[in-house]
Amino acid sequence: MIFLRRQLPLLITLITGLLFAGQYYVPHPASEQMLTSATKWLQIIGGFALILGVTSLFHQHAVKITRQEAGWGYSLVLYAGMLGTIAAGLWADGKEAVDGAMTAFGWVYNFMMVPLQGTMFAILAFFIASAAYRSFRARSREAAVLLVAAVIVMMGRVPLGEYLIPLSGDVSSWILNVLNSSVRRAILIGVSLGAIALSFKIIFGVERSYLGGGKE
Amino acid sequence: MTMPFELIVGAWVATGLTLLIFTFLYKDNPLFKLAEHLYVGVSVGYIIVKTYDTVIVHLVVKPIIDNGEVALLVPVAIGMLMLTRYVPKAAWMSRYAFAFIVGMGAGLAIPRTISSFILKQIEDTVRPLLSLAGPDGVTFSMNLLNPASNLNALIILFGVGSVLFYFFFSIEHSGAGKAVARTGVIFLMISFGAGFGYTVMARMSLLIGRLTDLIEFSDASYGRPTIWLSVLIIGTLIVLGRRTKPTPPEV
Amino acid sequence: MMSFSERMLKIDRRIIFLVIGLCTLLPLLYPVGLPIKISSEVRGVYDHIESLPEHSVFLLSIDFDPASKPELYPQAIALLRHAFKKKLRVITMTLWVSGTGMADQLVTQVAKEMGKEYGQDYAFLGWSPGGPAVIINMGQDLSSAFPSDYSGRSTKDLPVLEGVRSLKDMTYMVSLGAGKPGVEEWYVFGKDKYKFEMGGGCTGVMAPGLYPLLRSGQINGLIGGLRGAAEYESLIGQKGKAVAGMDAQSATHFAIIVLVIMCNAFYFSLRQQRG
Amino acid sequence: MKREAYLVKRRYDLSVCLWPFMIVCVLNLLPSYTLAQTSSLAPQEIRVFDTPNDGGGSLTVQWAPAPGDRPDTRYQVLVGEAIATDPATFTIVAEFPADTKYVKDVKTAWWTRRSDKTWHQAIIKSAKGIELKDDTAYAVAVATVQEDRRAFSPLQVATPAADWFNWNQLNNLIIAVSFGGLVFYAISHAKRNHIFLRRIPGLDAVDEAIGRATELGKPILYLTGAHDLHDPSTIAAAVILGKVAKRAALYETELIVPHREPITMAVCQEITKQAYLEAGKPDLFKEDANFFITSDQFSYTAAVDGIMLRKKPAANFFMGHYFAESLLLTETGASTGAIQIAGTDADHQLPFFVTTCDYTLIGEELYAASAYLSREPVQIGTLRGQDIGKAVVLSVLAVGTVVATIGVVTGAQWPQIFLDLFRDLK
Repeated sequence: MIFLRRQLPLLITLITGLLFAGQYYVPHPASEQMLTSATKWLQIIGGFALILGVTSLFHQHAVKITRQEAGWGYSLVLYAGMLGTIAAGLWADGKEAVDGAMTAFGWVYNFMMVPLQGTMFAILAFFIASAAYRSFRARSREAAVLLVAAVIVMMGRVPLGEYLIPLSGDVSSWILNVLNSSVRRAILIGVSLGAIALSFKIIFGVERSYLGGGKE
Repeated sequence: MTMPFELIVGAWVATGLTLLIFTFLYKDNPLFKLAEHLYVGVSVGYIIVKTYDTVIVHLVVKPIIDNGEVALLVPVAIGMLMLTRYVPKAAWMSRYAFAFIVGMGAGLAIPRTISSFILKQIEDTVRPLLSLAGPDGVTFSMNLLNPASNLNALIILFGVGSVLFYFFFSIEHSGAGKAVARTGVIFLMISFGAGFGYTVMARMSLLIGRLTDLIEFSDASYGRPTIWLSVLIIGTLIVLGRRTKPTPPEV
Repeated sequence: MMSFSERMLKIDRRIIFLVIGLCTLLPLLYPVGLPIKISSEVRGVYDHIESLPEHSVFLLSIDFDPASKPELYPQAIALLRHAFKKKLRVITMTLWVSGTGMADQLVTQVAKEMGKEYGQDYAFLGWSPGGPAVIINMGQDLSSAFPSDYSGRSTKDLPVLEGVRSLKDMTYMVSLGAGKPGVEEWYVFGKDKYKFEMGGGCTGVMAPGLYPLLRSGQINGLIGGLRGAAEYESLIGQKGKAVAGMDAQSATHFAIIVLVIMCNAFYFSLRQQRG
Repeated sequence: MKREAYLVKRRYDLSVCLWPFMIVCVLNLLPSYTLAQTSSLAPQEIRVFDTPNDGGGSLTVQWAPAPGDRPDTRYQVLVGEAIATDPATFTIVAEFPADTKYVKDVKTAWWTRRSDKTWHQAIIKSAKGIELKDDTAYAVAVATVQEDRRAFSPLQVATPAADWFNWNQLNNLIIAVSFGGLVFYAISHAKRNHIFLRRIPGLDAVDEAIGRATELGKPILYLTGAHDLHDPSTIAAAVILGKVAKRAALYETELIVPHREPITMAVCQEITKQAYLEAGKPDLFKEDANFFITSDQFSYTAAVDGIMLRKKPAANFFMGHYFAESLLLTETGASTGAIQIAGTDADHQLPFFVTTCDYTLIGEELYAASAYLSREPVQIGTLRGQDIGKAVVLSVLAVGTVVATIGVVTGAQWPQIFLDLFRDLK
């Protein structure tokens, strides 16, 4: 039983990990065929993973409603929204538009989901402005450097800035292309080393938190 | 020209929801929570429908029925194993699915990360610090505006080097190391500043997008939903504010 | 008793919200139309599409959802108009599930405007789950990743996909990404192995992080945010929502710059008062 | 061999437009070899072989450059069945100006290159009229076309085949294996020895913030980020929570930890309990200090913002991975006047944390802080392994730049031998 519950999953990770890392170096059609099938599988499994995430939400709010916890009315709204959308979607065969004509599903998408999601993010515009006002103070040398760079890029990225101070466009493009590039590159290299180290630890079973359920 | 009925209703609904979310700027309130839960519900519903249609119908059922690709039942089985997470006694079976996905993800990532993010980045950073200008003339080009000039190559080398050094943890930053690490911090701050400046642009564009829609929906052909609904929502907020007076004041 | 500077520094942020709201709204209602300078990053994508012969295969991956619509939608419209004008074979798809409906609408709308025929001149493959897995699978065998297009037609029967068996047959590819999966994934899991030429478009948040890839030539151009879209619109000579938004963008940026200067002025005066 | 020895002295990255001229010069300088051939138009020294390092279905043909390689002359590559003898009946699979298609145009490593960079090279694949099948022999010829005259090279027969290893990617494999080995070595070393880790300045700020909260008698708010426990940033956040909880227990300050993920919540509950136990104040531990809100981004953000406004914590900790909600959280936190300390590996959100928080652990500093606190050999060893990896990258950058510069100044070819080792070649 312990083998089935603990060793076998680790063995699966080890084998698939080594197999697909090695596949990269093997151009033979047999190896390519394996990659084709496996990525197709991964696509299908990815669909189930999405369902997994979604059902947990389903579950949470069901609990809230049955226990009538604080704000359970909102959970009802959530359920109504979800079930309504699913019904409209199945009715329309999962299509937002058929031959250019909007379906009910497309209506829900266009007039509910699009504005809701878009506005959620648009709120950030206000917050970033107040963040700039509150915290862009030259408290230290580092803060001053950050502030100056931000102001230059803000100037250089809009027509008015380039119109008033023509140099700002060039300077901001230099900051982005050279200074910013070098930093992002260093971060990228560092992060990639970290990601590779983690992948190795996962393949060889040193890191196994993904299996869930603690250490057993 | 008359508007189709569903478009007019759509405009009213879209405007109403947009304004409800914007009430969050005033403060967290029931109207915002309503819109927000509706948003989560609708998007979850949307994802379920799309996943069902794409995965079950088009990637699994159709190929099996039309071409007899029975092998596709294997990933379906693996996917089903994942769902055992909700059955405490069988939850361990979901490990097989995760082992497969995580193992494959890790395997696919290693060589590709090395090639794209390590070798490619090193390759581009390692540039000769002198260039050939004429048939035999070796020069050092100082043009800052040309991203490929020698001076910029040198600056990039310094930037990459000092930031990488800043992220060394197993040696003390002292002496010359301290100076290098501080240079790294300055480089980091410039990059964060640039990021902030660029992001200001991004977030502002989002707002511009939403306001463009609101302006469009304030048109008479839709029945001016923007104006009517704004009035309605502000009214509701005031009523709600009166009713729940003893809340702590906002800053 | 708080000093003036102190009070100004602790100003209710809702006043700032109001200023920003007005700075966005007013230029949208009363546009000015300032000229837009073209950057080399955006020109990279434009020039490459310009250099492609007719009937080259152009893949546009619309990897964003409605949240980033204001920034990336104008980019997608400008790119599609350009590609259709150059008579390229346009193949579109998305890796973001909640962007599917928007992508379909977008492609249909631009194709209709340019008088293009579905299946003959362009196709929309729809969405498929798995992110990187989709990219690799497309690189191996396109019809395996997308057995049918968005409307359910078999991809093998689409004339526009004739001779296109995998990503290797793409002449040019642009990913308009708002996050993950996006431009980086298309490089790592796509171009790295299947070697098509590739450009990128992204939101302003992502853009600074993609500059290393731009410098090393891993992507040959980068359209960053609304500004990038505005540049592209001016390049193809069809000004749209992005150019219109640039005035508002200018106004808000200046509002913020003024705010930053003010806040520093108050901050330093406060420091001096306190010695 | 002599040709190569000579060419080694040439600069390797001259601009393309100089090449035709250069080749002519080179060939003129090598009379013993070229003069005998110039009378004949036909391509010389043609070699045909299975394209190395590929998945099959393709042949490579290479031939020596000729003095007549001018844009008005053209080359044709022809393919026919192995038994055929008359190249004039073959299928033309490629035709191009004589001053194009060289070995150097294709990116290859020196360890897989078979002939000189100045040679012509064409890759033959299945095309209209001819299909190349693996393990079937084909005859290949190259013709020089000048006006309407065609001169054929001798026929060469070769068989396409699929290969089992791409030798161009050998450096990639070596790097992967050696870095992997290095990480495991560092981990096993860390299990046996003490490894020095520098103190992360942000950790001092943690103590200070908890102290402030105690003075003011206000609670501490701690967030663990958007990812689940599979992510290293969340693990690091959980480890640091242990330290914060212990301090909070010692000072008897209230701790609030709202979660976005049920499993992370369960684990953090255990960690908190343990911390209170270690601090000797198990009775102060409250089960509901860790609680779950919702997994949705903005609902969670709104709820946490609400907590900040109502309870006015004196210290806010944002550890782990964050997305667009970062600014909404830190801005609200700043408006309540709390000390804010962040630690994240989300580089796109770092600018906001850096500007709105009092102290930020940048990127890998978050992992380092957790390794520093937990003293777990796996974490410390990994960090050490990555440090060595970075040191190697740094040295390659330094040495590579010097070598490349020498290459430009002297025009020598040998620097490429070093530089190729760290290039992405396929």
